Amino acid sequence: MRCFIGIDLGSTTTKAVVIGEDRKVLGRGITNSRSNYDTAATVAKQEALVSARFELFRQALAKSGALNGKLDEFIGQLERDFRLEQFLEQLADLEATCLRNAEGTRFGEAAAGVKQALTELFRRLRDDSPALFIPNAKRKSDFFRDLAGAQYLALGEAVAKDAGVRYDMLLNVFDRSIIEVENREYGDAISRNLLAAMDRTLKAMPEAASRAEKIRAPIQGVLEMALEETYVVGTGYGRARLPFSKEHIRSEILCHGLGAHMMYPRTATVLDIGGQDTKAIQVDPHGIVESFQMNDRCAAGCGRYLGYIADEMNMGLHELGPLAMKATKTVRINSTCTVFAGAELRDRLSLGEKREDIMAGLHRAIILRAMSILARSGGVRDEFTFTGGVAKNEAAVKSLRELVRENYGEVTLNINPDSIYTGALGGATFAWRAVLEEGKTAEART
Amino acid sequence: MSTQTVNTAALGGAKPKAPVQKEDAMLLQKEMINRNYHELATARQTGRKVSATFVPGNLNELLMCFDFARSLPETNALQNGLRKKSGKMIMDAERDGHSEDVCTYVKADLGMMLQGQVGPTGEPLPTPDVLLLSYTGCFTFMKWFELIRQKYDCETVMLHVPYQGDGHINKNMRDYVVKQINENVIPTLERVSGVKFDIDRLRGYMRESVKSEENLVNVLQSAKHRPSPIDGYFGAVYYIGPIFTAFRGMPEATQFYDVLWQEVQERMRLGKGPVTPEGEIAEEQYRLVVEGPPNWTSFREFWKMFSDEGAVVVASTYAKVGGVYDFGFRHDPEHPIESLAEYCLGCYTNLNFPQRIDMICKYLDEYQADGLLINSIKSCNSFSAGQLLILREVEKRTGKPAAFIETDLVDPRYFSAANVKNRLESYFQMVKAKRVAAAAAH
Amino acid sequence: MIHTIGIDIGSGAVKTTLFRSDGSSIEWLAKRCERIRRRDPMELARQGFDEVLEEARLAPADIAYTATTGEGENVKFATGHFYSMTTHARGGVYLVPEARAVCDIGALNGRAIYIDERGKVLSYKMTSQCASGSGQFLENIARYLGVAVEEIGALSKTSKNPEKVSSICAVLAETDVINMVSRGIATQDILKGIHLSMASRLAKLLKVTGITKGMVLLTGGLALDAGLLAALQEELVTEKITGLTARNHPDSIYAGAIGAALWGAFRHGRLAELQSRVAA
Amino acid sequence: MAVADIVARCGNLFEDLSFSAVRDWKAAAPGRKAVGYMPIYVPRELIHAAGMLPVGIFGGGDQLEVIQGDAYYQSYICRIPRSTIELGLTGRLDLLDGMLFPSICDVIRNLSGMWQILFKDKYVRYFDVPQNYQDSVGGAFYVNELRVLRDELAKLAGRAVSDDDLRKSIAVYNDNRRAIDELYDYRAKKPWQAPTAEVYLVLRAGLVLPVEEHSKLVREYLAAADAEPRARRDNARVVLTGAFCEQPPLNLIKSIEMAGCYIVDDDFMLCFRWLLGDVPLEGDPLENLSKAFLHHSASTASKYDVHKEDKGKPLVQSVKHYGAEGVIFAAPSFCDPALLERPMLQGVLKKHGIPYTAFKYAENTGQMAPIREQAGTFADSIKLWSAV
Ligand SMILES: Nc1ncnc2c1ncn2[C@@H]1O[C@H](COP(=O)(O)OP(=O)(O)O)[C@@H](O)[C@H]1O
Ligand SMILES: Nc1ncnc2c1ncn2[C@@H]1O[C@H](COP(=O)(O)OP(=O)(O)O)[C@@H](O)[C@H]1O
Ligand code: SF4
Ligand code: SF4
Ligand code: SF4
Repeated sequence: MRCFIGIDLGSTTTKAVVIGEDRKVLGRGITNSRSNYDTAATVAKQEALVSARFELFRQALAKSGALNGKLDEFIGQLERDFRLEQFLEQLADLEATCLRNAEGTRFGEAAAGVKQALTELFRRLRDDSPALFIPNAKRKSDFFRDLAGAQYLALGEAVAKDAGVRYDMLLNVFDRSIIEVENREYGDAISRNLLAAMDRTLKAMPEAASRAEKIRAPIQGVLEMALEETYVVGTGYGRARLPFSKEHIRSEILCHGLGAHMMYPRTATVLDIGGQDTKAIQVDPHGIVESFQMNDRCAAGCGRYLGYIADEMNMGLHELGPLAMKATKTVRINSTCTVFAGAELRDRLSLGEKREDIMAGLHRAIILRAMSILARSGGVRDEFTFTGGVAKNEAAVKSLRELVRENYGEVTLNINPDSIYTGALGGATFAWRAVLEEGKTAEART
Repeated sequence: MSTQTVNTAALGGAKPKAPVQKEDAMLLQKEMINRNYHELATARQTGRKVSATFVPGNLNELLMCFDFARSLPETNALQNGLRKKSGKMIMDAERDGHSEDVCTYVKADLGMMLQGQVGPTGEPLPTPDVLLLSYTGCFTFMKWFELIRQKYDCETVMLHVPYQGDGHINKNMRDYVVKQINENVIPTLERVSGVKFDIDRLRGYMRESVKSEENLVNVLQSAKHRPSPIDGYFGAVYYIGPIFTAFRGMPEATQFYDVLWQEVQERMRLGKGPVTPEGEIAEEQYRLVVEGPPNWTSFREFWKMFSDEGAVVVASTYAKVGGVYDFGFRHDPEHPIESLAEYCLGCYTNLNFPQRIDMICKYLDEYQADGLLINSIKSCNSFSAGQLLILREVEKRTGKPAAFIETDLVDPRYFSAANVKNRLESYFQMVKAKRVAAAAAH
Repeated sequence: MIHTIGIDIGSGAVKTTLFRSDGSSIEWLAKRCERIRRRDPMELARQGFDEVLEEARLAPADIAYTATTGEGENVKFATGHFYSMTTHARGGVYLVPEARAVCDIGALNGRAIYIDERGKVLSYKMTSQCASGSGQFLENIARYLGVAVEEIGALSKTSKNPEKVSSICAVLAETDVINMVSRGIATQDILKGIHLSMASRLAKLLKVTGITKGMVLLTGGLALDAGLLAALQEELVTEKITGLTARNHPDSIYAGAIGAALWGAFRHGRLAELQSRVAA
Repeated sequence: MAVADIVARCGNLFEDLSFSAVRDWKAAAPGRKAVGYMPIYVPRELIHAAGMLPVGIFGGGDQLEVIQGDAYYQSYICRIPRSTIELGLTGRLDLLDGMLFPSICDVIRNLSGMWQILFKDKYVRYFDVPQNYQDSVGGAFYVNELRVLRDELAKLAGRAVSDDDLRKSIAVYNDNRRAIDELYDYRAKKPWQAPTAEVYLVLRAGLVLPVEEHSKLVREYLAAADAEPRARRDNARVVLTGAFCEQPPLNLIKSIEMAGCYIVDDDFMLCFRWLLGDVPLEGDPLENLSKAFLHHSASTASKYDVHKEDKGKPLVQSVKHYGAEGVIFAAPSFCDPALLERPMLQGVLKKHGIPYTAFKYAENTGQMAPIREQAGTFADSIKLWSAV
């Protein structure tokens, strides 16, 4: 089938959205932006296509009625199992890479010890992996780098101690290897891992196993269907580095405006807070951008700020919002310099402020910056749509809601759980328009 | 009047290094500037005294009456910026104790002095004998010359030009400036130069000035045509060079503007667009009004971001920094001192906010522009403080889209090409999308 | 004869030293350096205090003066506090008597301190409140590039074509670096580029203090980074600040803690003097 | 009243961003009007003589959340105009019937035009002062400007302002200047008895209180402060300069003192100390105000020094007069006047062998660690080495 794809190459994350001919979203994919933008774009697209297949599975299975009542559970399980398979695949690669990197003269006599420790460490990692993917598991992130990294750090210290090698050495090997692993694509493994995941799922859901054949048939059908990449549009911070011609590139402002319009057609104002930039966009009733403002050359108060804070507090990004929600008061934070965030935090802690109250202050500070940029672009109009990674953060949303009410009165605030994909959705829509409205065909990729 | 012939091979397809295109007038003005630098470099040998003053409110005709060789530190800084020498100078000044926060023109100038006073053309610049501090619409001017005086012990004479706070020039202001010129400026210049002031000489220079002023206005207003034969910002930078600096009142300037005006008329007749360093703009896609000075360190790159998209600037406020002539002001040989005062008081930077906004709205309308672009300069509080209000007001009053970018004059650290390009692209795509939507609606 | 302890609480590490001094001679008995790594610095200060005592086989009661520096204003068991440029200056001349300037590059701030032969601070300059080009930044980038902190220096020194980082903002500079990696710029060239921009910042700070000739000692956590030292030496040459030579010292990281301990001893003497005057 | 009470009252006035004191004053009698002014100097005597209350608007401090104000200013412009706009747009300045913008720098100058656009129904004036100090040139211009201002204010107040009205007001302000001089002299003599964080608040009260009341308050504070014995610390004595426009946060002043410095002179709120000494009461009051401005007014970065030798003279004098051991340059970030002036002043201090240090702040600076470190090192180096 014909697919229209938007890829949003952000500074922190790369997102892809696949839409079908009916302009409905088929799949979404996300990965962390890494040193190799090509890879990031490819991986995000693969993820989106995989998720599109899951969507098609769902449709096919729903039609076949093979799983009446259990469809959601089944798809959920299948997806988790698939993630686990992918994770294990990458973990094995990481292990091999680490072992390779531990060789040579770097560690001299300690090399053997390091390798031994690594083998043990990876054994434990593997054993702990399935727990990451059980239903309702609290994961700190969805990205391999973060997941494996967190576990590695958590287990590494003990393993190093037991093995009598320096923990620093293990860290060193990891830092070196993760980059290599991250920059590899695992496109070929997808079908294999899907089939393996299928086995796992059927095992996990014995009642479905009895109908295994009825389930497999539609899935197989979907798997055999080709997803044709009819037209791809790239956008985002790193778009200039995408291997696309100018025709296939759109400004992220336009994409965010259009994406928000697609999600909520009555959107008038869009706020996007990403990793390194904050954008305020005013759109007209057709999704056309009327004016926009971005933060200037200083990245203060953008999403990366939260990243630094999370690092400083040794927490996952997911956990910051919930912590801030526990606040009983809001500590006033004046500097939103991303790099000094840690210092500011320590400053406040040493003054005896509570962590959650400081967190509430930090979130408010970010939103205050955004409010200024919004004011600069022409204010908040009804309806107001909040997008970008930070929209996932409930404390940021709470501050935004308050400040918007204080300054602009009641307006409808739209936040989509998939708001991080807004730019990519806009891109995909542009791709769709290019083909179906402007009659363009994809250019050969160079 | 033809443009320089172009290496045609370089025009089509991939053009790695297209030769820079220039109009005759551009070459002419470059020659003039180089000649002035040479005059400055040899002033000591030729026994001439040297003056330094600022572009807004520069009393060139008056200085000529005393035979001064004339240096303009702002122009030196911008020339050094164009030649990519300013970055180092600014760093040197900062190392000498200047703050990162302040105007980089000042620092480029002081840095140049620290490096041994070598001017943009590689010839040495002499220490001025007198600093004529025309305090016109920029507070930094005052500190700038105080700094030079502190370091080089130059004689300084202050000409304080009051601000048009309520949008008018009144008698009290005019009298004050006239009095200062008569009682402070002229006596000091006489003393330093040893030349007696002769008002008829001043009148004579002013007669020349008027001729240039007429032609400059013609040239700048030619942008009202479609397609515009000139770029009223990037191109205008070359056009305003002579008149805003050491040449106003000289026959050379008169000749330059004659040549230029004829060249522009010819372009209009042929229906041609402006010449850019990369070649002629093939098709005028967007017509813009720009507020704020340009960036000099990446001037060509900056211009290219516009010309690549077919964006032509039809009017800019920057082309009026050295004098607002298009609303009728001319130097008046009949009332020479009064008209000097009037000139200083009427400089663009001396206008208040409502006046600036009116002017921009008028340009958007008269030049049939698609929108306003503000290039906000980190250095320049005089221009920049409050520009965001200009943006809003103009949008509100004209309904045309406005965009905002931030760069600096001569500090390469503050020109982030990717950032600027990102905004410009978004802006152009936005204007286009709006246009398409508007066309569809009809 | 008295014993004093100096504790330097930084944003990256806690350093502790123990000295014995009597009128004419000074003896360094023990030292500790602990990277904070998200632990409580006050806790680490206490731990450092206990450990140096243990190493020197002394009891808390044997210590005449415990001086803090850095962010240690609130350490409860300290006798007094000195500000970090005061202590780095003193520690600097202790380590290298001919030093006439100390460059301290910590995790967040850089400082250049112009001193005389007694360690008296003549003038100083700190980086501004914007955190670009800090030690932390280098550390982040190194982690990103998969290079251990200790390896940075050696790697950077092998660079032939350093790639300068243009952004002034540390956050945007990180993206710059990511872009460089994707453009295939070699790790050593990136590191060297960062070193050069840090060095140019340091050279600027030095110049602003007014020093024109003599020895510059690097102190603080990054002092041992040979790449940074080399970059600074290069920068001094290209900037024609030829009167200055830069070096480091194996114990550079302790400069603040050393200075604190020594000033503690000085202050102790002063206080005793005052005491005796009061008594008399 | 005890020191603590006076300071607490001043603290409340300082923190009150809705200017209730001004509101109360206006409400106390029908038809009362108030006119705001920004740093540094406007002739408040004229406002007073017209029966109106002059109100100093010196930014929003660190307690004001600036949202809309940022929409009007780029990040490289100081903070005071944005917080002032915020105060205006949030309606906090609605109680002012007019606003005066003195000639201090291009930022404030441009703000005057923005105010005309944003607050169309208000009296707004950019008040230019001469940079030429000859009576016949700058003076003639200035007297005319004063006359226009007087007439406009009279119109705003709805009553004529006679020369006698003006003389009375000049007398009242002469007294206020004397009270403030006493305060500065006292603090320089006993800085431990009158810490700058308190002195600052007492001064700030003068921005919103009627001048007569403020003079009284200052003297009350002096009496109360002297009555309460306080511990004297071994601090270095410094002159703080550069903070003439945007004000530092109170915490910054406290941090400097905590780090071991006594501030014995400063240029906070120069409006109170702009004219030096009494303005004569006999003769033409406008001429007198003009002469005081031209020949006996404070030195600051916004003023032109006619002679090279004049640069820094007053600063050196202040160091001598108040017995300071060093100078701290504390300037607002992105403040062109202060920062361009700084190297020149430093040159002068260097020539006189006076130690100095410098840092920047914003009215909402939150991080004091670098400030403490720099001020502390400065104090350390004065203290540890002065006796050796
Ligand atoms: N699950 C999450 N919870 C909270 N914040 C998140 C989450 N995921 C991402 N973020 C925030 O979003 C930012 C990235 O946003 P994104 O829109 O992807 O930026 P970009 O487009 O620049 O890559 C991160 O820096 C982080 O602060
Ligand atoms: N051997 C080393 N080589 C390079 N960098 C180092 C080394 N040891 C420590 N660092 C870096 O020095 C910084 C800490 O320096 P330090 O002077 O202790 O700073 P602070 O005083 O602010 O804590 C950290 O960023 C750390 O990464
Ligand atoms: S502030 Fe602006 S007008 Fe003034 S000197 Fe600098 S660039 Fe020129
Ligand atoms: S380091 Fe901080 S203050 Fe500096 S530019 Fe970056 S985010 Fe802004
Ligand atoms: S702080 Fe400085 S730059 Fe800002 S308004 Fe005041 S004088 Fe002008």
